[in-house]
Amino acid sequence: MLVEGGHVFAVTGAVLAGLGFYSFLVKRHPIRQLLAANVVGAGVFLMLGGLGRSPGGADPFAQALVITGIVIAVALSALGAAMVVRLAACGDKDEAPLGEKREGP
Amino acid sequence: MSAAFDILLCLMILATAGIALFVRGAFAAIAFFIAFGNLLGLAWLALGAVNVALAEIAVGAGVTGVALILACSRLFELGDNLADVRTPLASRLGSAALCLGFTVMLAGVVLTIPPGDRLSKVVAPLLPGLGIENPVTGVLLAFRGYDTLLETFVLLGALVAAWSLTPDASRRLPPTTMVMTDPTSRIVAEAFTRLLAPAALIIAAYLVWVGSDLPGGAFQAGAVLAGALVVATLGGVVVLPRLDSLAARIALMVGPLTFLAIGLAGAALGGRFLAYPDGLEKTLIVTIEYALAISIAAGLALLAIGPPQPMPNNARADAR
Amino acid sequence: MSEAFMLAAMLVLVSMAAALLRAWRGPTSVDRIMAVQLVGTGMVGVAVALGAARNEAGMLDAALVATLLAAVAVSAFVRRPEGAATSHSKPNSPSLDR
Amino acid sequence: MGPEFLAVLQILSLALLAAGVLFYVAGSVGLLRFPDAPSRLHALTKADNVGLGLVSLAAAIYWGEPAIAAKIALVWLFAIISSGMTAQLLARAAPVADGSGSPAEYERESGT
Repeated sequence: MLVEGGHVFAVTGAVLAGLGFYSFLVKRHPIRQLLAANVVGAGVFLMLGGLGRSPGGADPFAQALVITGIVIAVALSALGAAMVVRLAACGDKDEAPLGEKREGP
Repeated sequence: MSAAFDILLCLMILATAGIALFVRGAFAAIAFFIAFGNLLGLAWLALGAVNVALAEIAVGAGVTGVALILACSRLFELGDNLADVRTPLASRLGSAALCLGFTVMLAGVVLTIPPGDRLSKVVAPLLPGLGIENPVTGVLLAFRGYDTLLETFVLLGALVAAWSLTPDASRRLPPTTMVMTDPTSRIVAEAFTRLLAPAALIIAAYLVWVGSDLPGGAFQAGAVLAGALVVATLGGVVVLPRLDSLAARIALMVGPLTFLAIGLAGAALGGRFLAYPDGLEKTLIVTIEYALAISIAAGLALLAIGPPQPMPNNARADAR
Repeated sequence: MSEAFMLAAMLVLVSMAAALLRAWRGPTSVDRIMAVQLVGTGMVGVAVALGAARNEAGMLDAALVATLLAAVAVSAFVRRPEGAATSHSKPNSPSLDR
Repeated sequence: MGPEFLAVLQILSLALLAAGVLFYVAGSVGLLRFPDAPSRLHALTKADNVGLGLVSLAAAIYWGEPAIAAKIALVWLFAIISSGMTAQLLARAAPVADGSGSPAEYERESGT
């Protein structure tokens, strides 16, 4: 009964969320934290999907929510990646964050 | 048999996620993250949510993977060794206890909720009037029209924010620095793009069209097009436009603006924002979906490639 | 018959798990990306088998999209050697493979 | 179509499915056991795509609808095309990542 209803996926989602949070707290590199945030998001989506499962298919509301969530997650991950790169580009030269007046090493 | 498949799949998902989060090398972490995205796509297939599986495979694994790989290689070129600082044992133990408690609580709550799509019983009677057979598209564009509209603006906002990170010096540069450097690889990528691009266009058009009756839709189609654009850009076939290019801005805005215009027209005619007039629902929803697919494709591709970068090699060459 | 396809899907999943072992061991990032590629191909196979087992033709669309986008991550990856080959030649230079 | 014909088709489909799974497993074993990146690549691109082809053929026969068979054929075609590209790209990237030379040097050595 536990397996039939998609609870396996929901519990997997819960564990994913926990793992992601732990990694987010423990890992200091921003790229790793981006990965962790994505895994937490995936866990939440999986909980929604698992609980929406029924013999006739998945709940269209949950599916629509998750699709919206996936697109927003990718937009924010890409923005996060761009920010991390920019921070690194500014960080290793002790300069103002405007790239114009950069000097060679 | 089906249950065994589900359990095996879930175990593999947990294992790949665990390795992606805790493996030492950053690149190995990203490789496992992409594999994790693929397995998640399978999980959505197993749950019977083909729409979500399409989105997860295309957006989650494809576009996010590219953005992370490119970010990693840029960080590497900037001299970041991507190594991780070890946090003190006490804080690790504390975090572990906190997260374990959180997980147990969450899993406990999840297990008390009986599964089933009670909402679809509410939705189902409302759908026949729409002329849209795919309930997910119906929900996305009819009941949650506001959400979908705002979401397209979130995508646009993320892109504007990413562009605003561009250093002033490279603001007028096209992002050409991302082309493959090995000439033979570039020839291979070019040849592949010539095969991929038409196929991706047809598949994207098909996904939008079929999206009104079967799984598919604007986001999935946009992600497929974005993937093709990314390969074309990396292969040097397509040069991404400068930030101030009019064509790029039109491509980015056509979807949200069409959506907004039709929504406002609905407000003018039907008395309510985003109310589709009777008999025209399907035409309007498909129009919106095609326009959205174009904007989503442009937005996702530009986000994945990232804003123009002053490459450290160039900076060094300038200094000498 | 649909049980047979389900079993096939499970066996392909197991072979994907074996490929993930290679992604874990490395040693180079090329090995890792190859393992990811194999997971991608395996996923397409599982999607086709699952579609046959459940008689859901929609899953073929997912397989189609997966094959179309299989090459995207690789093409982003192979762009990398420029930085790896030129900018850091010290023996203990930072490496993505660690 | 008589019942015998359908039974033959079913057996054929099962046999193809089993062979496909075998090729998948062979591909994974190759990826795990072969000593260096180029030979692993060879296991990955050849065995796996044959495995996918056989599984797809089995599914197409099982479904028995021309439209679905065409879509499955398309899936396999794309899989082959993209694996052809990725194999070339990865083969060129492999020596660089090993630290054993640039792609150009590798080309000279292997005489291609």
